[in-house]
Amino acid sequence: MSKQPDDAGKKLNPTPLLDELEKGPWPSFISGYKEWIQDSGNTMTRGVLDQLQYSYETKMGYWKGGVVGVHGYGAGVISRYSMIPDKYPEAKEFHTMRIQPAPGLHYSTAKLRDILDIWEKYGSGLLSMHGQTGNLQLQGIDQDSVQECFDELNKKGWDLGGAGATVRTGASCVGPARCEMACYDSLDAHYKVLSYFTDLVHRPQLPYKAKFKFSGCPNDCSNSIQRADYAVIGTWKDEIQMDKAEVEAFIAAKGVDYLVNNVITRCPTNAITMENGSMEINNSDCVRCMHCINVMPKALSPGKERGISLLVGGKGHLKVGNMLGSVMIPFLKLETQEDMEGLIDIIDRMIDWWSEEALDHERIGECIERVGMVAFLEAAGLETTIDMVSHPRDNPYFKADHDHKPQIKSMA
Amino acid sequence: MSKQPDDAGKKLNPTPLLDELEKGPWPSFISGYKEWIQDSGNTMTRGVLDQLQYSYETKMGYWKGGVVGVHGYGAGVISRYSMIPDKYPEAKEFHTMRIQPAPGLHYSTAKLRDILDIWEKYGSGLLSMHGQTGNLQLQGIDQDSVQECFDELNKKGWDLGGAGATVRTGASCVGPARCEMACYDSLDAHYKVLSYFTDLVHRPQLPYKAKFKFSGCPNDCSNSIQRADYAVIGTWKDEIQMDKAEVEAFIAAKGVDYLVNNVITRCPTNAITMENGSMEINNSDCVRCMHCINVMPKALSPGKERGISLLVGGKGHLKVGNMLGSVMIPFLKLETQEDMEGLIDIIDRMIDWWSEEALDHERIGECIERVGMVAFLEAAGLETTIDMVSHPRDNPYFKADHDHKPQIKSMA
Amino acid sequence: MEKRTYKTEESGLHHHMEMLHPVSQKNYGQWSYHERPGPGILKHVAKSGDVLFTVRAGTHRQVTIPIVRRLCDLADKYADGHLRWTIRNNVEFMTPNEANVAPLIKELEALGHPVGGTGPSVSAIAHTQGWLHCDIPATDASGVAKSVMDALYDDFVKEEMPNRVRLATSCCEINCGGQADLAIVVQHTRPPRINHSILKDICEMPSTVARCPVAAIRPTTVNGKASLMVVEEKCIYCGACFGACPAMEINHPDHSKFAVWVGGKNSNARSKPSNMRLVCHGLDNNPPRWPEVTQVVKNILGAYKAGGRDWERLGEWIDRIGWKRFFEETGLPFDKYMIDSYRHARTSFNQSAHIRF
Amino acid sequence: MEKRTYKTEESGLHHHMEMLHPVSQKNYGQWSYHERPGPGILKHVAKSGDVLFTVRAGTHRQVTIPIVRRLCDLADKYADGHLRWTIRNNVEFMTPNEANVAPLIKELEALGHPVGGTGPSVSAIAHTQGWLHCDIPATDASGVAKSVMDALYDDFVKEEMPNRVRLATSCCEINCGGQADLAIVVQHTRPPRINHSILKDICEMPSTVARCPVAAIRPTTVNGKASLMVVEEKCIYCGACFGACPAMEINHPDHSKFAVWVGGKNSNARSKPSNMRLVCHGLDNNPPRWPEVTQVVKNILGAYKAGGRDWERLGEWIDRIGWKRFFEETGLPFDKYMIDSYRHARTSFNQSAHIRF
Ligand code: SRM
Ligand code: SRM
Ligand code: SRM
Ligand code: SRM
Ligand code: SF4
Ligand code: SF4
Ligand code: SF4
Ligand code: SF4
Ligand code: SF4
Ligand code: SF4
Ligand code: SF4
Ligand code: SF4
Repeated sequence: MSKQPDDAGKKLNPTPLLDELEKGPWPSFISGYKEWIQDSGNTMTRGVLDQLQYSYETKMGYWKGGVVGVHGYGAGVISRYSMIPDKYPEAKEFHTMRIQPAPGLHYSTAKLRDILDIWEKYGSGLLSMHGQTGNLQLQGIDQDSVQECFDELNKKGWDLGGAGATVRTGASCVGPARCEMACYDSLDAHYKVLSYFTDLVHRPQLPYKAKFKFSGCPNDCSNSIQRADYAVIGTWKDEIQMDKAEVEAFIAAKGVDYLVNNVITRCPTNAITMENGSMEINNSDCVRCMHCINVMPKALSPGKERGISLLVGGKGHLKVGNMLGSVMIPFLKLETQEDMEGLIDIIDRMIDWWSEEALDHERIGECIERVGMVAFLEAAGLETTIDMVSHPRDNPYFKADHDHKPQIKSMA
Repeated sequence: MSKQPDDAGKKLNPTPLLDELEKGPWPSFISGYKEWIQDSGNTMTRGVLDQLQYSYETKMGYWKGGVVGVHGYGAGVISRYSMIPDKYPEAKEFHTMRIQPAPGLHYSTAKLRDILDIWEKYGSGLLSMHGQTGNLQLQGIDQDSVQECFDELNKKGWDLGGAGATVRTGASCVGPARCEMACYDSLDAHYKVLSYFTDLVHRPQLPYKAKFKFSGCPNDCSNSIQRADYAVIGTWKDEIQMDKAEVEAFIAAKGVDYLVNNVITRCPTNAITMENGSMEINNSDCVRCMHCINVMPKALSPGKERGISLLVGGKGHLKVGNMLGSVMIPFLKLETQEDMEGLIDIIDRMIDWWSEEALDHERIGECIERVGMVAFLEAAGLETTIDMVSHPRDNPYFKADHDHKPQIKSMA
Repeated sequence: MEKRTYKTEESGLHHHMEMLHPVSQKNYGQWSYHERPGPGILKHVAKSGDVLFTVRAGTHRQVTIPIVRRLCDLADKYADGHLRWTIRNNVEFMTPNEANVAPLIKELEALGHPVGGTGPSVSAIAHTQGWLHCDIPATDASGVAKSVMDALYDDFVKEEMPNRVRLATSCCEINCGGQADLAIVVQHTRPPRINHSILKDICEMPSTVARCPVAAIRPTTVNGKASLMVVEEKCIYCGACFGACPAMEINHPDHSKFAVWVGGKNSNARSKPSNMRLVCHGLDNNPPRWPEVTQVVKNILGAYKAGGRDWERLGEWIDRIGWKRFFEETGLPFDKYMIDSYRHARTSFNQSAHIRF
Repeated sequence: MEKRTYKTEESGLHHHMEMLHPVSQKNYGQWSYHERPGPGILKHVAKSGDVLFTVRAGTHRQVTIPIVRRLCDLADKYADGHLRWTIRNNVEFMTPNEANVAPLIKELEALGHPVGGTGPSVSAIAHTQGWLHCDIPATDASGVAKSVMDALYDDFVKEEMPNRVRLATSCCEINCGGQADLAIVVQHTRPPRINHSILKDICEMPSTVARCPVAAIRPTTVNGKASLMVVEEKCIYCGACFGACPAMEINHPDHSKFAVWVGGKNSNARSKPSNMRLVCHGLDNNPPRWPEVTQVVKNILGAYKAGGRDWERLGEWIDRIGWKRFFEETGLPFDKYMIDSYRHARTSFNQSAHIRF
């Protein structure tokens, strides 16, 4: 335990550069830390603050990794040892425990206070709410306290998230909890998929990390397309629901110029035309981009036949440049338990294929590109459809089976 | 000379498969050939027709290349020898002379009849008007007649075009000869550039072929962007000229729905907005696509400050897949002799760089991609501007000079 | 040949001015607007007030001396001794005299030249050499072009398409016919057979190896002599090696098929220019009339004609309705080979939730 | 530690239902529409007629126990004991009771939490670990985020941008902050110094070689031992090798600079999602307030605010006005390094005559 019972820990050392960050209207993490040190006398926090001041002076980071964990798990704690422990002995260890929150980052105060109370007992008192992947990060604990702290958290129903070559903690938008755009139960899907993969979250067994994010609709408020290997995005198959009276009310209020300049001309596929001064949506041309619905939420809403698209392969810079997820399942209903199991089955096959094929440190998106989309889809048992590409090939560098013969329908 | 003076040459051999191509309303080249054989008794044509019938039967081509040329030139004749001369001795040679037409494929009947008369004397009597690159192709002459035929043509002012690793015959749209969209004198530019490169047209000295095409405006009626290493396309810098009265007349005639659905929504950059039921063009957003001008040619025309864009690197499939030309000079006035010399100068530097850098059989577009656009532009003495790309890089895989320091303007 | 005395005048190309119709010369670069009075007819109005009518007609491209002479005769009679060809092998006659238009059209039609190809019509097919002249052809482009145009005759002489339609046909993958709204390109479907007996004498082996886009050619030894071999698994039958070395015999009587590509666009109108994309392959190479190919062309253009909006080029129509509906409405089967697997494959993936159902 | 007796319940994540506000539970998936009564306030109306107000406030993300406890207190007082965080580290309180909104806002503001971040505003910066915790950082993301947000405070608490604006900042090229409308990413600017003394003990050399995106790492021998070397001409300082092997010391007090990227977009609204693009680099890494970075951010957002149309995201605004005007209006210099030279460079060339002047 890093907390000191006596008042000596409450004294702040000078941090002139950091103090500059107490100025200005936006909440200052430095002020927060200082308040906490003065409040609690947590010396680990003071040591970290001092080392941070030194980083600001020298423009260098001073943490290195190591191996810290809890019994039975291979992941979930990011270990940090100071490279200059002699200078800042109070900060010699500063490990982070990644805690998986509930889908949608919803909390009851009761459950959240459980965490705070336990963290006060064992940790630095610092938290990051939340990490970019979606973990509640308890930042700053020493090796000796990790297990006990975890056990107590675990008794209250909290568990560690992923790190390293694991399935990572998921993320999801607020979804059906509040949002009228949600096309499927994104929170439930998040809960079920991540629960299913719990073993892979805790024990590194994959070629590299694998992330899941769940957005209720194509507005993608969980940033799934860029930040998740598996992006589950709500969509619909039938027609946009239109309340004609609300459409006319919108035009009456905003004017025809506004309708043209902000709705009709903004549709990416010219699916909206002007007819007799009003709008008409040609739903077969609509790509479910959400724009018209976003502008006119009272008049328009997603259709009734709803489900998800699965986009695979989103990821950051390393090492082929940023990748956005690509459609691998255009549409899947996600209403029954069976539907859900179907989705999990497919993802399981994808992960299996990837585990077989991937090079070291190769995300599934890179692997698909290198090996070929068709091989990937075949392994996943998925049909190759044109929805998976924005257009067919534009070069002749392929070969078909020798007996390939297209069946052309006569369209008289 | 392949023409037979007696009537034996006028007899047709049976060509049952080819005869099928005499049916139907579209002009039949087979009928044309047969008429000519019967008319002229040209036995080379008969032999070619017979060999073609055999190709239709066996689904094989039977021509192979060789080396045939005229004195002092290394290019301009495509030589063809039959692979089955014993079977079709009349077709044992069937070389093509590529003749450069005037820019825009304009002819006076007098000049064209000169060619026909000479061709009747020496050749098969077959012509291809025109080859895809833009040559008038005189198809079918034997090796022994080539020089004399050429000399006679040359006396009438006609010259051979390019073939092999040369600058090729150019192509241009009808341009200022008839078209109101022409933003520069595309015929003159075609004439001057190709005249300047005459030596490179006739004597293979390049890594591979180099094609020029000239379009008077971005409608690109000469297909320059895909089919030319150097695409010279007319454009303008200032505002689209608008005749307000004609705009209103258009709306009155066609209706507002038509205006919205066919003009406003079709502008690729939303540069046209609806204002009080009419259209407004925000010229700084306009990308000179031509669409609105095409739809309303009485009401709208290109601006007054006119010139060209030079796009480099268009080409066919081999071996990296189709490439479209890319902007390398966003804008250049092409009004004076000096402007023209400036353009030729730049192209000269581009060709020099390419001749240095290119691998065997590598077009300039491929070479630029492989070596890098910036190196190319530096060699050509051109400034690198953002117009040359559709967006800046989206990956961090670059390195700047160590002392790179951006000069940011304060925009208070 | 006797000893040559003539010294070549390296004259390059003729200047255009002498070739232009006098009204073109006079109003050169001073045009105001144009109209289309009817299919095959353009009316250009100059700033000077001068008017120039153009009549456009289809030709065989592969023509003969008498055919061209007859066109010259018409030009002398109706167009002041001038005529031009378009980039798509159509012939054009210009006259300031409106009264010339109707009789000219009549005579052209009598000679078998269809008048049309203007505005939203299907213009003539850009085609290539084929069995008639080239050394790599797997088919006869002129024959295919003739067969297809017979079927599209009506679409040439009328202006009933959503926008102009450009077709091309090429007799090998090299695709001298270029990009088009719809391109018909034959493909070889087996690796080249190597003629080892001639290879050693005619082959510049390193260039041949370098020519292969997929690195399928390897040096090997045949009968103790340096030679080349093709790795069959890699080879995609493009025929490029044949261009470098005639011993790489790619031509074969049985192993060739047609592919159809759509959505090539050179103009900058609205959308940026775009490359054409593969939508059908494995069609029989079936002379003399290639009915399978014509069928596919008709399916595609029929659907486009029915569903395209004014000013939408073929590829833009697809951009609006989506590829799935394109395949449905044209009756063509989508298959996995159409998914790009070459250099820029990733950039063709649908990296969005934009989907049409 | 004493011998452990507790057996871990591998419980995974908590179920969400127990965490949801009761009105959310009741109307789960049954919402009708929403309005924005004011900055930081959402009003969602359920099909049942129930209404749920949401108040959104900024936080420090790097928080402490008392800070979170105070937020819990407010949730107990005004939001029936529930609260949530957004994906951008804002905190949200929900209540069916409109009367709670104003006092809640007042208390939040008193605690220093700005209320805003909804609709067309600048929301909080997604940021990363920095010197506070990571092992590869070239800067302190929290400090940069704080400094920039101070300057954008007004744009957070008002809804005056053309559309929502998402920012991110990352403390190395790995970019854990992700794509954003505007991303501030620090870059190392020298190759890693190889610590040969530790390399031999800790380095899995083949994986380290494989990790380099530009193949700049080569095996070599140092003092008779197998080691690695970096080809300086090739290395682009990405730091990826350090992740594989801590002996590739990329961190350096002097050699790091900031780059700014714009136009990342995840939503599918209108345009397809897009990657962000480099628009400025070589900015000083200047703690504790990084004024150079803030200046650039203000220039960009100022121009966007002035020129963007309703609903245009930052990248879409640029798509309309063009990159040239973007550079002009933001006062940033375009330079040749911004021209892509990596895998898909060709696809970024302007392969059209579409140009704005
Ligand atoms: C903590 C966190 C940043 C934060 O302050 O929020 C973070 C921190 C690290 N990331 Fe990250 N990444 C974090 C979210 C992300 C995200 C965003 C996301 O998940 O939505 C990305 C981009 C999306 C993606 O996955 O590609 C991200 C892309 C990376 C990468 C590059 C992966 C790639 O393929 O491009 C690495 C490098 C690696 O894995 O080798 C990396 C590696 C790291 C390491 C493990 C670096 C290391 O090897 O030491 C960092 C540990 C820092 C530490 O001391 O805790 N981190 N990282 C985020 C995780 C918190 C959480 O679990 O909630
Ligand atoms: C609360 C939150 C979801 C969550 O689970 O946490 C959320 C909530 C809503 N989003 Fe979002 N979005 C949230 C993050 C996002 C993100 C991701 C992000 O911020 O990192 C995106 C993608 C951004 C991108 O493209 O990179 C996002 C893109 C949208 C869009 C599409 C905007 C566009 O035109 O591109 C809409 C539609 C709209 O604006 O009407 C939207 C709309 C909405 C609506 C109006 C949906 C609804 O009907 O309730 C919600 C109120 C938003 C508001 O602020 O006015 N939300 N939204 C997130 C708030 C983040 C924050 O604190 O600022
Ligand atoms: C005759 C012509 C087709 C026609 O019937 O119109 C033609 C015919 C040949 N082309 Fe072509 N190309 C012809 C226009 C084109 C075009 C279109 C254009 O120029 O606008 C292209 C596409 C644009 C381009 O240049 O990329 C074209 C792309 C090729 C290529 C592929 C080049 C590439 O980099 O992808 C080759 C292969 C080669 O050069 O090795 C090629 C090679 C050939 C060869 C020389 C094949 C050979 O090595 O024997 C053909 C000679 C045929 C013959 O017997 O005459 N031809 N070729 C066209 C030239 C006539 C003329 O001069 O007017
Ligand atoms: C005569 C010709 C130029 C020449 O030098 O030969 C020509 C002439 C005209 N073109 Fe063209 N274009 C000609 C080939 C082209 C080509 C290239 C081609 O056909 O191979 C293109 C590019 C096609 C492509 O994108 O791949 C072309 C794309 C256009 C466009 C843009 C159409 C679009 O919306 O994408 C226009 C604008 C329009 O339609 O108003 C245009 C407009 C015109 C206008 C209206 C220009 C004018 O004001 O005079 C001319 C009358 C066209 C008509 O047929 O109604 N012309 N035009 C060519 C006739 C070819 C033929 O016989 O069919
Ligand atoms: S992604 Fe869609 S469903 Fe989810 S919060 Fe955003 S708008 Fe609502
Ligand atoms: S959702 Fe998007 S694509 Fe569909 S009609 Fe509305 S704006 Fe158009
Ligand atoms: S390219 Fe432009 S100038 Fe040339 S003919 Fe076509 S429309 Fe006229
Ligand atoms: S020329 Fe094209 S880009 Fe310019 S305003 Fe007209 S339609 Fe828009
Ligand atoms: S397409 Fe092929 S076969 Fe046809 S002319 Fe061109 S090179 Fe010859
Ligand atoms: S046919 Fe093409 S792919 Fe096959 S070996 Fe020859 S060049 Fe290579
Ligand atoms: S961006 Fe780099 S330095 Fe910052 S947390 Fe991620 S890996 Fe660490
Ligand atoms: S810093 Fe990046 S580019 Fe340089 S050697 Fe390491 S991995 Fe390679």
